[in-house]
Amino acid sequence: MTWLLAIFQTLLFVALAPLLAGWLKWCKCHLQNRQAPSLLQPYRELLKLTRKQPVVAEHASWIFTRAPYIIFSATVLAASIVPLIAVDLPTAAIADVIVLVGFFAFARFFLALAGLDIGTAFGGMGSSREMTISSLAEPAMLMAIFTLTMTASTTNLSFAIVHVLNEGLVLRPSFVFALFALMLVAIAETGRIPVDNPDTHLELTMIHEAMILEYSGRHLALIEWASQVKLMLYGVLIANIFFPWGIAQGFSIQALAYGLLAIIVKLALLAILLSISETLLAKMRLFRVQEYLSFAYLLGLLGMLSHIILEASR
Amino acid sequence: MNALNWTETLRQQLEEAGIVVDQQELTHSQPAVLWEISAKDWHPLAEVSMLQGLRWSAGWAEQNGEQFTVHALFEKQGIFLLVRTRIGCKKPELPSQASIYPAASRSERHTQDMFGIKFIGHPDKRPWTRHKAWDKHTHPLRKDFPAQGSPENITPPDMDYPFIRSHGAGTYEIPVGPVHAGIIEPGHFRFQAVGELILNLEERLGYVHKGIEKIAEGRTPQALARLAGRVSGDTTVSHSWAACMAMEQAAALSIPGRAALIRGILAERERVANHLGDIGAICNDVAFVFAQMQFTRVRENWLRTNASVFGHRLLMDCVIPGGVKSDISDSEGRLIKQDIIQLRKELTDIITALDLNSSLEDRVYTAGFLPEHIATAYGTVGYVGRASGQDFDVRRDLAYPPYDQVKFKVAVESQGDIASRFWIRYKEIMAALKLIEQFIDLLSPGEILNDWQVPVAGSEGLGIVEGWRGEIVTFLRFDADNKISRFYPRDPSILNWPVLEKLVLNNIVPDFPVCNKSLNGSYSGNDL
Amino acid sequence: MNIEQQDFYTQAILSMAALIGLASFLMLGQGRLLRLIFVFALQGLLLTLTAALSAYSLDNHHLYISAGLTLVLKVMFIPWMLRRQVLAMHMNRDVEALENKTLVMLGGASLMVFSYYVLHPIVQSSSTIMVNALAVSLSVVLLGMLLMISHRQAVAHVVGFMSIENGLFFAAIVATNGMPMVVELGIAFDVLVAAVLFGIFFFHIRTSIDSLDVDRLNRLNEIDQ
Amino acid sequence: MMTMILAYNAVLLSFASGLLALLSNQRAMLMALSQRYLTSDFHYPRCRKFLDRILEENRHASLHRRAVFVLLGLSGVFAVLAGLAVMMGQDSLTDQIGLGLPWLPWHVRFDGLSGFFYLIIGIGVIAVSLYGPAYVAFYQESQNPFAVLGLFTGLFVGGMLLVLLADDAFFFMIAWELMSVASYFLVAFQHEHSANRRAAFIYLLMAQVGALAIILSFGVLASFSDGFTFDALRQATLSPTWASIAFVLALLGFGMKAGIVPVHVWLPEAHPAAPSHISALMSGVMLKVAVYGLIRFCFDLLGELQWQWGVVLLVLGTVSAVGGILYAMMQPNLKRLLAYSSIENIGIIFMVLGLSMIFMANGHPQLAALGFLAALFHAFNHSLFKNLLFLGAGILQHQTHDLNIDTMGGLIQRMPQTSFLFLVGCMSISSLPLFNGFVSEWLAFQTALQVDVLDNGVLRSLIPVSAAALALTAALAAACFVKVFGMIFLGLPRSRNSEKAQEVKDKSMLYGPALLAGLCFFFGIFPNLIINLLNGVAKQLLGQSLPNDTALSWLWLAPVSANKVSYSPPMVLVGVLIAGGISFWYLRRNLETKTMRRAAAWDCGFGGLTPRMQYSCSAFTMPFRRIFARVWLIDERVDKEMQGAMDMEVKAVHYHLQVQDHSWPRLYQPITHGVNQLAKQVGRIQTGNIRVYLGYSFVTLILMLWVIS
Repeated sequence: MTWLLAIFQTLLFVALAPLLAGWLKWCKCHLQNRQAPSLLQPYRELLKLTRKQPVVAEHASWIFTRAPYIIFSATVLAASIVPLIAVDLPTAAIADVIVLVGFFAFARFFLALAGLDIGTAFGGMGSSREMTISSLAEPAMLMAIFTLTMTASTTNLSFAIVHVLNEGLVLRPSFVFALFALMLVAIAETGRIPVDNPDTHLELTMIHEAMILEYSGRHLALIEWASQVKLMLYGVLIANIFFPWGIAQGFSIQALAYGLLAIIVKLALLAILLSISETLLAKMRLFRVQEYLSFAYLLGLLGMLSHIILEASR
Repeated sequence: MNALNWTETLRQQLEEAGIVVDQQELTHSQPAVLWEISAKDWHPLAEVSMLQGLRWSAGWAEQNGEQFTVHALFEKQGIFLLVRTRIGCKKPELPSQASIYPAASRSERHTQDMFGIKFIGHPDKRPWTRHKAWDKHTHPLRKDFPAQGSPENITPPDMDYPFIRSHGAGTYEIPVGPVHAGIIEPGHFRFQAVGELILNLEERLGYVHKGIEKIAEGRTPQALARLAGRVSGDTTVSHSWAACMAMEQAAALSIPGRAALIRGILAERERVANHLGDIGAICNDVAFVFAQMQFTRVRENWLRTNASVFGHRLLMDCVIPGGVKSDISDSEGRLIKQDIIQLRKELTDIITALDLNSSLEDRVYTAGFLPEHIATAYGTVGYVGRASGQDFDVRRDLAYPPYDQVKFKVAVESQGDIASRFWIRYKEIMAALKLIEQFIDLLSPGEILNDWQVPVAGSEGLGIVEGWRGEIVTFLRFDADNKISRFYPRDPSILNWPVLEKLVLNNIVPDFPVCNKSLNGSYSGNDL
Repeated sequence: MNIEQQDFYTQAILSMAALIGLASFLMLGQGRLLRLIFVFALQGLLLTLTAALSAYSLDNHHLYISAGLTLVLKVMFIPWMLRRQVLAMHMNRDVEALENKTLVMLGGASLMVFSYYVLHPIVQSSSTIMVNALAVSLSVVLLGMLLMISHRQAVAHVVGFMSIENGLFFAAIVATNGMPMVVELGIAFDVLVAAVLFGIFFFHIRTSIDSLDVDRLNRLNEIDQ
Repeated sequence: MMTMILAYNAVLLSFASGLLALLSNQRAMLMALSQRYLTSDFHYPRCRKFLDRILEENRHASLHRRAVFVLLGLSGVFAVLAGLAVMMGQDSLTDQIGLGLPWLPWHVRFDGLSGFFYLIIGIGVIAVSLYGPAYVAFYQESQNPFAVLGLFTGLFVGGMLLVLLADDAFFFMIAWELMSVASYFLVAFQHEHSANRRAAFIYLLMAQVGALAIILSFGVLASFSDGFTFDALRQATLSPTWASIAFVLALLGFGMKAGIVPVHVWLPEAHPAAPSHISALMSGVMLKVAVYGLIRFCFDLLGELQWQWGVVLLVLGTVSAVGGILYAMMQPNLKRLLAYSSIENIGIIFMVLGLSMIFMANGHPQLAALGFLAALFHAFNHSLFKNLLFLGAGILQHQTHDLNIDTMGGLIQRMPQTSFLFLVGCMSISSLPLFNGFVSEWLAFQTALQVDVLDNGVLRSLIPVSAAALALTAALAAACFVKVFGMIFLGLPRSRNSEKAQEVKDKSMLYGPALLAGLCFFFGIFPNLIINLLNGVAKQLLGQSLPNDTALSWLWLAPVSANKVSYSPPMVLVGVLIAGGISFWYLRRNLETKTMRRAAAWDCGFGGLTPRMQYSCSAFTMPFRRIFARVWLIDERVDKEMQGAMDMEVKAVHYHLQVQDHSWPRLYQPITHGVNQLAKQVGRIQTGNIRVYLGYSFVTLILMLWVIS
């Protein structure tokens, strides 16, 4: 029963991701005085792509054609271990938060290889930038996560969330820092403004898009979907770790419905925040990203220090 | 130095160097001094002019029967000097000026491709406009080439074009274009880079070669004005103004004062619209969507006023030989002025918001730096030149009507980066708004169009106006029967494109789009 | 002594302390003057909130007055004045080139750690909140000094100076439940006078050496002449 | 005792393989021998025939090579068996060999720790001996005689095995020197290149300096005990200062061998100079022997651990890990890159050992066991994937005649099997989930995260920082190996050689890498097998092991406790297969769009792509070069030839980039300089005048007399 529920939660996660992307676009459009497409537009686009015949570059190897499936399944698996509407599901025990970072690294590894596979300048450019940014983001992210895991003394997300829930409302300075750090990292990792511009058409400035420039049809659909899931993953991480209230702790229908409602509201609010910042900020220069990420790292470090010194002093 | 003095000094120096100058009389109110020299002196002339600090502004050729006439236009302190020489049609050869003036390089390559005139001593042997659309021994601008051309089905890709190579481990090339991801004109950029660092950039333009010079031959003045308006779509007013100015000179025709004022209003409105769009586009290239949307919005409002007052959003075909096509009523004048007040208010708000946003500043400051000496060397004009300390503006320095009736300030900056090209556009918008108001105030009742007079065969005209991108030079010559025999429009982009190769150096690859946008050369105007 | 066992007031004050420290870091990382001033105002607002919270929780009414004073002075008046001056002297587009921002920031982080270790011995003799407040305020003071060292613009120096004062003020609110009214008024007055004096100085420096870059003041050195 | 015999057999077989190698090119002699002894009264015609076939002119060489490697492989098999046996048995066996000085027999001890490293060596040797016969066939006999290579390979392997068996300081040092000297000859094998000779010289020098430090550390220990057997040394009670001195000396000696920054400089020079299968053994296995030495010395012999040592190890390890991978990233030469990445991995092992030491010294033996386990597991994993990658590099070198990554490209089309095996190695070393590298790194993170139990504030803030550095290392490693795989195998070929490259003809060359790749994956999915073995080792050495509850079943990995952390690789594999399978099946069910259409890659409409238009090695790493600029000594120049008016037009661009290791000018050159200065000073004494020398002797004599009196 709990396994069924876990699978259901994963499917729900994957199914809701395009909706979040649609909502984000809707918010951005409205903030920029533009007409917004329907909330369901991302679904339509995915559907359209899956129906098209993929076109593959002549000398692309199996890496290129298999990478989308690998990326997608790694991302789905990552989604399966993050508590969305309920904690204590069996899938959460498969892997902890460090493995979660590992899944992202796995997907990124193949995405970067796929970018290099075609042998164009753009693909290589995208791969190089992506690997640079991610290798700086990873320490910052782990620093933020360590703060959490040390507080809860577990790296298992489900248990950590339960720990925060049981504690009740505690204002922790370390969480404030970790929250900011994780937000900065999330923006960098999901390729949003000011680190990357998901809507750009300028090949020379792209990061994520440059790697997938050659993809089409179902391959593109999988990658797009995976990146939507990834965006949602970070959203859920931030929402459920720092504001876990509302998540279902039992498996009654009522609690689950309540949990679903809670996460939708939280994600909607986060998306609004993100769309505001995307509207107000210009993309930064490529070689400012290390400053940005080292600031995130610094915040994570401060969070860690304030946890060690302020909160658990012996 | 007195304005006329330098031509005299130059002439003396040339005579000392043994160059015989044949000063010719100009046709009606031509804005330049006209000299003719012999072909062998073509290169020494450039040497002396360079020493005198003259700016090379334009170069073109024409075929008169069995002879080619080659022209070069120089400028200093607002005085233009047109030098010409004649060479025979058999084995046409001329010493190159491109070995003295960097700016002349592409123009001479263009002339070489189009006329088959060989420039001796040119540092660059490669073709420029030709690509592979016609073969090496065909020269489209010679009179024996049919005007309809000989179009092939598909022009093969120019794979063997010898781009400059970078040597050394780890360097690679980025080919960008001619098809770009956004909806912009075609052009190829070849980067030599190491990772993100740009080592060198080379432009390969000519993809929008439309044969404008050829299809102009045999047109009537009205048809030519229409054609000139399509040299570069965003500069339609200024190009047709320059063409009309040249034709009016050839025909010794003057236009009514009201028409001149309206032309001024049109040109300034064009300037404002384009600058608004450019500022928005720069913001878009750094993913600053808020500002882009705002600028797009105010530009749209501006264009709608264009449509309601002049009947065309982009003001095409409003300038016609002898005057202008549509008049401005008093109520429309008031509407325009109200519009300006509204725009000014909105712009102030948006600009304050921009000013406070350091994320935008961060992208544009110090990026895409064009040093003043390079801008001088290439004779860069317009906002690109003025952002790098080139204090030149045809409207002020040549003061053609209606600019002779008003006082205005030309903004100049010396910073030379994207930011200063950004802010100079903003300042030019503000100055243009003021000019429009002044022109409307100056409007007095009267005619807007004078009747066309057929010019004598062989009469020529030189129109020089300040388009929104900078100085536009148009040369034309009439045949018998009111027909055009040669039309050469020199878009400011021709002078500005080469400096893009310089200003991107030491920048990183992802900053190129915004560097390019801050320069915003016209592909169509360059390729002709 | 874990944080879960503290009352809500303590938690709130600690979180405020964290945010105020964060604001100091943000200031340290800012190259643009207008942003700097904005973050400074933000820090003032946080201080106001802290004072009000303190006043409410401890039922200490005169702290309301200092909250109000802070609000008026540090959130509104001084930022407004500085901003006006920056705009008036067209310094808003100056690019303040920090030598190595990342290094400065990491230096800031180590200062913060340093201040904790300096104050750690007091933990045995006093309450957590006291130690933390003191530690944060000390690091705010140190960061303010680092801000003055690392920035070249005179305006940044003023902001740095003011943020040092913010650090002291925070310590005063939290550690001593507010200083006597007279002292507080005196300090507020001092700050006001300082701000005005700086404002006048700017114009003098500006008119005499045509820049507010303090590195340019080196030229006034006699030895160089 | 059975185990002991297995262990001895492994050593003996390796020596035998070395000796057999000596017989290469001695066909004539063998013929003569067989003629003399076997002609007259030899009754077994089949045997006779067999011998004849062996000695046939054109087959003898290859058969002989095979025989040498078969012996070596058998040695490996015995090593694996012995290692497994002793670890299963969970006890330590001791023995004495009557070799060496008569009153000083060699003491032998074979326990879990030695057994584990036996396992590492065994697997490495098996893989190499599968790979070797085809590989060495490429060498020209006249220039690089096989006899030399085979002899020293045998001695080298034997030496390493003996180091593990040694139970007294003398024996240990003899075995250690055997290992070092044999490997010196292997490094110098391709001596026709002066760079290789130089590398070998530096290697020998450093090995000797290191050995000296080790001897000194044993000396310190021995001076507090009676005798040089390890048993005696264990009993020594040292004052903390002397213990620290011994520790520092041992760290210097073993660290030098292991390639810790900043004394790593010989490593990236020496490892690539040797033939690839030897590089694999040196990088994959020999470095582990150095780690073994350090563990043996610190955890076993020194007794009481001090937490400050742990901090030293932690800091050195962190610096080595981050520095190693950053240097690796900048190398255009594949084997140098791999050698630098070994420094990184050794750094990680040292880091975790440091953590273990800190926990041990602070009275948390269970956490110490966790760290110990993570370190050993990582050593094991590194030996697998580094061997794999070096063997792959050897294949690439032969097929493309080059090791420069910048001249390769597109090899996945022409060398599909090699590329797949290499990909497994890259994924493993980048510590991606499902592969073994990830498990050990995960364990390392788990160890670091237990820092909350410590009291010391400095440690509590230091350890998370180094954990973040570990994360940085892992991410940089991923970037580095994306570059490696992408540049070598993907895209378009960048040179004629890589355009013409073919898959290896002799498939036996792929067996070794295939075995290693299989193990990488297998232990990535079932790490518990190794962890259970290691648990025994930890128990033997630290007296503590992980709680052996259900959390350590084959399915789950929950080293701390089940409700704190867990990782289940088999479930992850199942999950990935399900998710990938469903999407694969679902998206390809439409017959019309099932097939893909091939078309030219997008070239912006210009007309065609050339290999020059793809990213290169130094282009890929350029952002890193700019961000971490201070880590290297970068000499970057752009020269432009100008032409045309006012020299404004560019004619050609020349780009020059040299990235150098800081330790050369900062550490080695001053030392060289100092030595030269000293030599000059000494030279001044050497006046050449006979009376001056007499004077020296006289003064010495007087002094001696004075001292004696």
